[in-house]
Amino acid sequence: MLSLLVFLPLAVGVVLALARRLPDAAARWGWVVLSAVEVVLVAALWLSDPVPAPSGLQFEQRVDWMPTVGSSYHVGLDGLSWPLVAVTVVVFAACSVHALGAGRRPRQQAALFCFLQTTCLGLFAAQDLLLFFVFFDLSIVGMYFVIAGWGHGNAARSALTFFLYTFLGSLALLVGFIGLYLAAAPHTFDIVELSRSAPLRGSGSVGVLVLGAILLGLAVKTPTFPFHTWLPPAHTDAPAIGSAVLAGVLLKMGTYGFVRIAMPLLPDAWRDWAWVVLAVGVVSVLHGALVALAQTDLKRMIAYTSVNHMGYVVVAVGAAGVVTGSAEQARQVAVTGAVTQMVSHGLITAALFLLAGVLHDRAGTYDTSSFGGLARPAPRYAALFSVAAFASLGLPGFSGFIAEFQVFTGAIATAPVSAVALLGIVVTAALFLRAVQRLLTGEVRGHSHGFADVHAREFWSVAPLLVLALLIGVFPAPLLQVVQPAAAQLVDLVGR
Amino acid sequence: MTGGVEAVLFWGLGAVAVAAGIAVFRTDSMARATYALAASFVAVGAQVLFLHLDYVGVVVVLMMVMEMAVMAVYMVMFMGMNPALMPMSMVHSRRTSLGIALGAFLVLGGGALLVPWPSRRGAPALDLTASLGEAVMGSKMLVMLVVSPVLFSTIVAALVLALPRGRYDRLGDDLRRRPADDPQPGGAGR
Amino acid sequence: MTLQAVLVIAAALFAVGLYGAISQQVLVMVMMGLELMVNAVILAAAGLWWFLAPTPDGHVLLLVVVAAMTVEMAMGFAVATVLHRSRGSDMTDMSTDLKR
Amino acid sequence: MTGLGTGLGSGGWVLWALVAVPAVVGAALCAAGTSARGRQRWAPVTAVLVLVLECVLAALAALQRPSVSVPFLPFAPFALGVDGLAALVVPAVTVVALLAVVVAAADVDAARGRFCGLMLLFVAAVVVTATATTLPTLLFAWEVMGATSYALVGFAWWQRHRVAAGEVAFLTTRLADLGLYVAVAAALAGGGGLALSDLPAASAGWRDVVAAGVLVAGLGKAAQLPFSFWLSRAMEGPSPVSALLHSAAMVAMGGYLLLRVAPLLAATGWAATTTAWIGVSTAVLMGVVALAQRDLKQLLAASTAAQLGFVVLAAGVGSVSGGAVQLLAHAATKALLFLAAGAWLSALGTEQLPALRGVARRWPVVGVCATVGAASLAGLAPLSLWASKDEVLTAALRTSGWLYAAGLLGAVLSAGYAGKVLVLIWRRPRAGAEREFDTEETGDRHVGWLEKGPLLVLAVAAAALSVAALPPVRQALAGVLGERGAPGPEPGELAVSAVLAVLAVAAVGRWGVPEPSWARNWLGLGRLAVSGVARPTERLARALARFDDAVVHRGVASGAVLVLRAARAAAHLDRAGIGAGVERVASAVRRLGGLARRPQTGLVHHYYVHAVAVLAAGAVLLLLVR
Amino acid sequence: MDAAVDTAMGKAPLELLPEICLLLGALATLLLGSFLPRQRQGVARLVAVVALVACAVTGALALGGPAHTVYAHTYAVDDATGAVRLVVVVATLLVLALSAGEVSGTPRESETYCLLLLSALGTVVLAGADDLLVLAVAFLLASVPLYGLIGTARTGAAAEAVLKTYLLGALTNVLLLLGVALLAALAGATTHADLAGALAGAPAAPVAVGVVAVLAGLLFKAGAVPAHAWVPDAAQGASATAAAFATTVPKIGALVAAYRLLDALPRSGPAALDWPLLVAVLAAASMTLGNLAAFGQDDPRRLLGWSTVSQVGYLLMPVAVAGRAGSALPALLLYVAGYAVSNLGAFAVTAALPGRRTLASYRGLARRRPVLAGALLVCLLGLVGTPPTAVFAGKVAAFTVAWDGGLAWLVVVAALNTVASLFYYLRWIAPVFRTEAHPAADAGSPAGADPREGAGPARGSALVAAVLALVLGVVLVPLAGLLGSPPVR
Repeated sequence: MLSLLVFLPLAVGVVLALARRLPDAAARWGWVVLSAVEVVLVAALWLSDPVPAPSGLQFEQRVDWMPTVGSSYHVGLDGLSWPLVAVTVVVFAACSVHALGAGRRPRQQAALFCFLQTTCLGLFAAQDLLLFFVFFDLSIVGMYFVIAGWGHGNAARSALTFFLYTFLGSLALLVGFIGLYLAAAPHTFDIVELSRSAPLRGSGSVGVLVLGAILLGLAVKTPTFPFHTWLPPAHTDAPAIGSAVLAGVLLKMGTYGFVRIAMPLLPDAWRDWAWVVLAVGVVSVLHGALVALAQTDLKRMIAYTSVNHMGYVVVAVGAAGVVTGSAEQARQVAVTGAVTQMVSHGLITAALFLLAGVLHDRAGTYDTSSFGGLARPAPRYAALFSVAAFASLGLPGFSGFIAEFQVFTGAIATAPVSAVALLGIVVTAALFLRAVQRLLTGEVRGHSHGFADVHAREFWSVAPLLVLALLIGVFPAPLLQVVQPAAAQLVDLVGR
Repeated sequence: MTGGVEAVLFWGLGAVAVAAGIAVFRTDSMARATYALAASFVAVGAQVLFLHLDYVGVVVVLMMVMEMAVMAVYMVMFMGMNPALMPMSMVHSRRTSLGIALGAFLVLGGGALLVPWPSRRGAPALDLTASLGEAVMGSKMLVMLVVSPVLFSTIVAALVLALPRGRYDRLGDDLRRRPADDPQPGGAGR
Repeated sequence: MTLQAVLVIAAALFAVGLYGAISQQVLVMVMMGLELMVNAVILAAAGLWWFLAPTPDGHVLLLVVVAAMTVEMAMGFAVATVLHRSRGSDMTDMSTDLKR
Repeated sequence: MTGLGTGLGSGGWVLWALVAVPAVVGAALCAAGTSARGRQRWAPVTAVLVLVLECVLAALAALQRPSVSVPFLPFAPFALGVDGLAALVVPAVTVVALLAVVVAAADVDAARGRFCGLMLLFVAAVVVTATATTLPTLLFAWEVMGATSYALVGFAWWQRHRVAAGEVAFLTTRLADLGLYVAVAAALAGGGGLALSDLPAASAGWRDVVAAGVLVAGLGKAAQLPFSFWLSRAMEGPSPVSALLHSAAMVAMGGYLLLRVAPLLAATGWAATTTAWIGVSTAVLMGVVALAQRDLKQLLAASTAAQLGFVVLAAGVGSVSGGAVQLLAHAATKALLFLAAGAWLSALGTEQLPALRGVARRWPVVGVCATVGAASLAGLAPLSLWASKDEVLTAALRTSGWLYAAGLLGAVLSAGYAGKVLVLIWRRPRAGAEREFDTEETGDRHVGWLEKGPLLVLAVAAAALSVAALPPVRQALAGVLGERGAPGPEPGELAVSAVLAVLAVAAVGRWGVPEPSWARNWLGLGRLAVSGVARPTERLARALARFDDAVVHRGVASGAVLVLRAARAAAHLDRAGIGAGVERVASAVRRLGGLARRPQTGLVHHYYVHAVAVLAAGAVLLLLVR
Repeated sequence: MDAAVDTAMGKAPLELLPEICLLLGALATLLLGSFLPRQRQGVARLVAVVALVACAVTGALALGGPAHTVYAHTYAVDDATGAVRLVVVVATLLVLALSAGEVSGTPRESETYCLLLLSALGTVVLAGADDLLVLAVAFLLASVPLYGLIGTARTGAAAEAVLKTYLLGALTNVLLLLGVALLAALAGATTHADLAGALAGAPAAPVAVGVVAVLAGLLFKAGAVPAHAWVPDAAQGASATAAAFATTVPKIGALVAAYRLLDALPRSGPAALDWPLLVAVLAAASMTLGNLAAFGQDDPRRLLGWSTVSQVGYLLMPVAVAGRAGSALPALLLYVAGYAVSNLGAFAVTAALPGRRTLASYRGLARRRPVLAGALLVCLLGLVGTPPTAVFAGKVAAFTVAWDGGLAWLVVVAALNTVASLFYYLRWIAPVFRTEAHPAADAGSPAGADPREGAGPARGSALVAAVLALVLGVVLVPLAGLLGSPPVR
């Protein structure tokens, strides 16, 4: 059932790619139907077994792939990967609806995005390091072609920068995986067995080195402070749906790597690295927020806020590693907050990028100063944009607040120094308000004249995302019921 | 033949071989070089005979003589050189090669003298050539099995490289043209 | 005559052959150098065989060496011919189109 | 939703309805408001109906005192409960909100749907804040309140300076709200539990952090020093908004929170004294600022901060009942004055005090109500603020004489600025005052009955609330709030404050009032905040952005390829900088490639030399490394 | 030794059926070719294909059997030989396919097929040889036809390529013979089985010289430093068929032979030298030199030549830890299979586009020849080692084995080189997928006008190779598991 969910988009993608004479509309609607089916599948899976057993995997499937190397096609879902699979499916559905409008080569685009969806779902369901790595690399290749194929501005250069950065990062990841593989007593790449045996426990420097390599790879993908310079150009030159997927799903692979691989498999090393990760997280939060404040290009600003939001996740997982003298419950709260933040950032930032895409469709530029008083010609667009902006800056009633609240509660309770990152909230609030003011308020000028209000397809691609964010914001219990036990188990693993 | 005379003879032959070897590269005429090489080979063949390897020694001597003949014919045919006169000294980077040669000699020679060679293991068979025959047909049969395709492939490869004109040039595309169109007239059935 | 003597003479021959192979420009002369080196190998092999392990199997090795020499020389002449025909000269220094 | 069950039994549905109805209807109104065109007359009508229902529900809740909780976060439920304090404040807020919306029906004529929607959302947020019993619930509503206030202050988004004012208000309060985030974390770490009632049970160190956090948040919202400058900018919102937000609801919630956590402040010792002193110093300084104002709304805003100072002082000295009464009295009085100012603004188009000379004479009903309000604000004898202020001052006297003296000075100052207004509106208008009208907007020279009605109600409330000073009522009130045996103000103190107030008003009438410039622009706090905080952050942001684009990108690239000579690359930091960086990598690698290709000379004998040399080296390596 | 069951007096011709099929195939193609008209020499190709398939079938049947040696322990029939047989046959079939366009109808067509089969036979025997003498002779059998193949192109460049290949081959052959002579004399016997025991007592210096000399020959065949000079010249100068074959197939035999030799050397006593370090140093030199030299290349064939030199560096990693790490042999076989297919795929693309001899001329290929562009992309990314191609699986296995064998520094060097290799492959891929191929430049490139160019069997072979590169990545790996048993002696 899970493998069907993962590989169905690939199958449809191949069909779309090969069917040369398919009319454009058929390709677009085909993609929409597929993503709808995926959403239904996820819902069906969810209803069949709502509360996962704390330690076990749901829908576990395992087939031997490389027995000599100890690697197998091992997929399964648990509290950590469930929400991310759901977000992936929802974001891709939103993109498919958004892409109903005019676009270049829709058939190839739909096929490429189906391929990308398979890689993302595959990664989140993977319970084997090599499988994780294969999907990790394939997603980079997929996103390279999305940016190079359908981007604007100097798409080729930024696509290449994106590819090289993340590819080099993935190599560091591979070296780390091999280190783990060799350290395991019966050589194996399987995550479940590795987490049970935690091979490098008590081995001091080797464990630290291996985790260093893994952290480098994940840091490039998250992205955290020093390695984030590929993100803004990649976003500014990517098409709207490309950015939405890149921010909504691909960035989560880095952070998911922390909670799936780094923490459970290398607890000792993680505790040694905890303070460094926390520091990098705090710097990412502040640096991301401040640089976003100085941007005039809307998409670059949203890209930097992604660095800021991902910084919160890094702070939370870093704090979860500070084991000495801190309440276990606080660390559980931090990890739950981290996973909630991944979900919330996925929904809200995808919506923001789609809205930014609408700006570019109409006026061909993202520069906020060339717009003004949009609320008059396009009230519905203004409403959507302000709701998304407030959700992103952490207004209660949206999932952003629930995530940030838990992240800070957990992080400050375990490591008070992370209170510094709180300033990030205020700076984020300032930059979003400034963006709202520049775009929506004041008298109508520049490109705002004759700015057509939001079409049905644009509305119905953004609205569901914001409604979901609102639902999680107001009724977080269902989501937290799933995440909390898995977070508790993870914290035990790190603490042992 | 007493040991002493045998040693003197052996060293003599060695000196002849090395002197002829050096002569090959010092003379400026290709012909003289060929003769020097032949002399060197004959000396080596003789030395091998001294080492009781009669069959191999004789084979080496005979083969070398034939090869020198082929080389002479070859030079006349291709180089268009009068074997006697042609002064040529097409040499390059003499100093480096001399250095490398001396170095090689010192290393190998030194190694030969200084290495504690183990003592002999097992006695030579009474009739060496017969034992060779049995080995070739017995334990080392696969070697001979493989040498045959080597010779076959040498023939094919050498002809493919050397022959400017193939069978289709001589007998036409459908190999039916008779008589064959050869650059030199005459020959059987013309 | 002892093993050392045989090997020293063989080493001398090998060195001369190597000198010739490296210093000569004409392909045929280079081949002569190679032949001298093979000769040295034959002599060394014979010596080593006689003084260390006079087994029939070792004897076959000498045949193989001789066969190898003839095959290499044959191919050498073929290469010389094709070089002469297509490039007009069989000097190794004249044919340096394929480099870097 | 299992938690829901526990609340439903004992009137929990009242509390849920109290919260859910305005929230849902407000959201619906906002959504409808953005797309619908035309006068949208239906919006104010629905809003008024909903608020009437709210008032009834509030009264019911005050009587039944229900409490409900539903699972919200793993470590803390979403719990609401009506205790004594809430029972007092919630009805007051709903009434003022109703009156404000009634006035707004006449006053605000554009995008009414959005306005009423936001007002209902605001009311819902305030109700949740007032009744929240756990910190996460409080923080949830606290932030929503901040956001709706931003939306309401910047309601007229087509005028950019109003939206900027909203932004200043929102950012300042949000900065202060960080205190609550820290407080929640500290409470969790302290292990005491996240309910407001058992915050004092946290372990010592963490308890101080909780107290500090809550204090900062409360001061931020209550516009106390040093955060009070945002209140001045918030005046650019419509008058009904100021009436509700900056008198009865949002600002009051700051003081209300401090009152609710008074036991925590008392438990941490230093927190109580700091709260008290901040309260009383705000009362004094803001009193001076109010005195110096020439704009009616700015004066009222400063006076709000000052009066809230007394509430904070009450929280500091632990007299919850005094603070509560002060809160209610102030709510009624200030709402009245703001609505009056609003009426005059919409009629005459100006708020400047010189232009409003003798305005009471022109519209006697509004004039009289404004006079009652101003008198009560001045602390004149029989009115509400006089009684509530004294109760607070007596409690202050018990803790320290200096506090009492400063409090008294504050009272005198409040009498001063209230007197200034009183005197001004009853003076005979100068000839030719017409020219000074219509400075802010074009007035319609008419005050309708929709605006006068609420004024009358508030005037009655402002006067009647002084009954709380009577001993029997005060005892009952203290009982409700669970404060037994707090001695009430002696008649002597009451008399002293009444006389002082009359003297102050007379002095102002006679000699006028000094208006120092440093006081007029709110002690320069606004400019200080902008130049001290906002500008440097922007400069830092721009510097980081440049640093980010140029150096980090190349730093990482050179780190990846060791060969790059960064020194030369840093020389020209222009746009091509990044292009040149990549170009340098390519040329470095090309040179290396050239180097690697050199042995491939095409000369065979070179290959021989290389082969023999390497093999010899290999053999030597083997023999050496054994 | 226990697994080595020596059948009756070693002379069981049926054991060598696959080899015999190849030999008969070679003879048949030559004889048939000399009677066929020039236009119908396709029949010779058919015979060659039949011979190869027969060899594959018999080889596959023999694959399952117990590992043993034949002909008095001189030839090993075990998993390694079985795998090499299959890989060589598949590779030769791919070469036949890609040569169709270039060779069919030429006067030398049947001779080319004969030489291909002979060299394939040589490679298989070289891989299976378990005796120094057979090794020497197999070396000859593998290299002589190669000289013939490289020289058939009848151009100045081909002549020069064959000159260089021949001279380096001759020198290394002499060294090989010297090494064999030394080792045979010292050990008193020539089979690998006896080598370990007999050499233990021998003095270190001659053993070192002997082994280095033998390795010189094998390194020439594999195209590794120090005898690598001929590889780029052969790849650039020779015809596409010869270039593809020379840079792919012979090295399979050489690497397995090197593995068997190093596995058989003594590990204790005075003669136990640090072979892994020597081979590791040569591997590092090959991969680094190959990568760096490939950067500035403009001719795709020469770039592939240098890439071959670097790939052999990675291939030498499992050979370096022969016998010291558990699954070194399966790793080597897996990587060799993946490499052969990927390399031949890339050469097939160059064969399909003979006119395009500069990287720039490949601009905009994706628009007009999507299949070729796709195959090229898969093969080149395969050569880099991106997942899920077979080379990736091979590289992971090789890295792991080298790390296990104690050569961690080599793994780091290899990782860095992998990253560096990405750049020059991208220099070739980038123009292929660059969209703004304005027609003017396109018409200008020599092959632009020729409509037939890019079609035909070469394209088919490129596609098959690319698909194999991917499929092998997923399917073959479990198969490699079967070849887990160590080489029989």
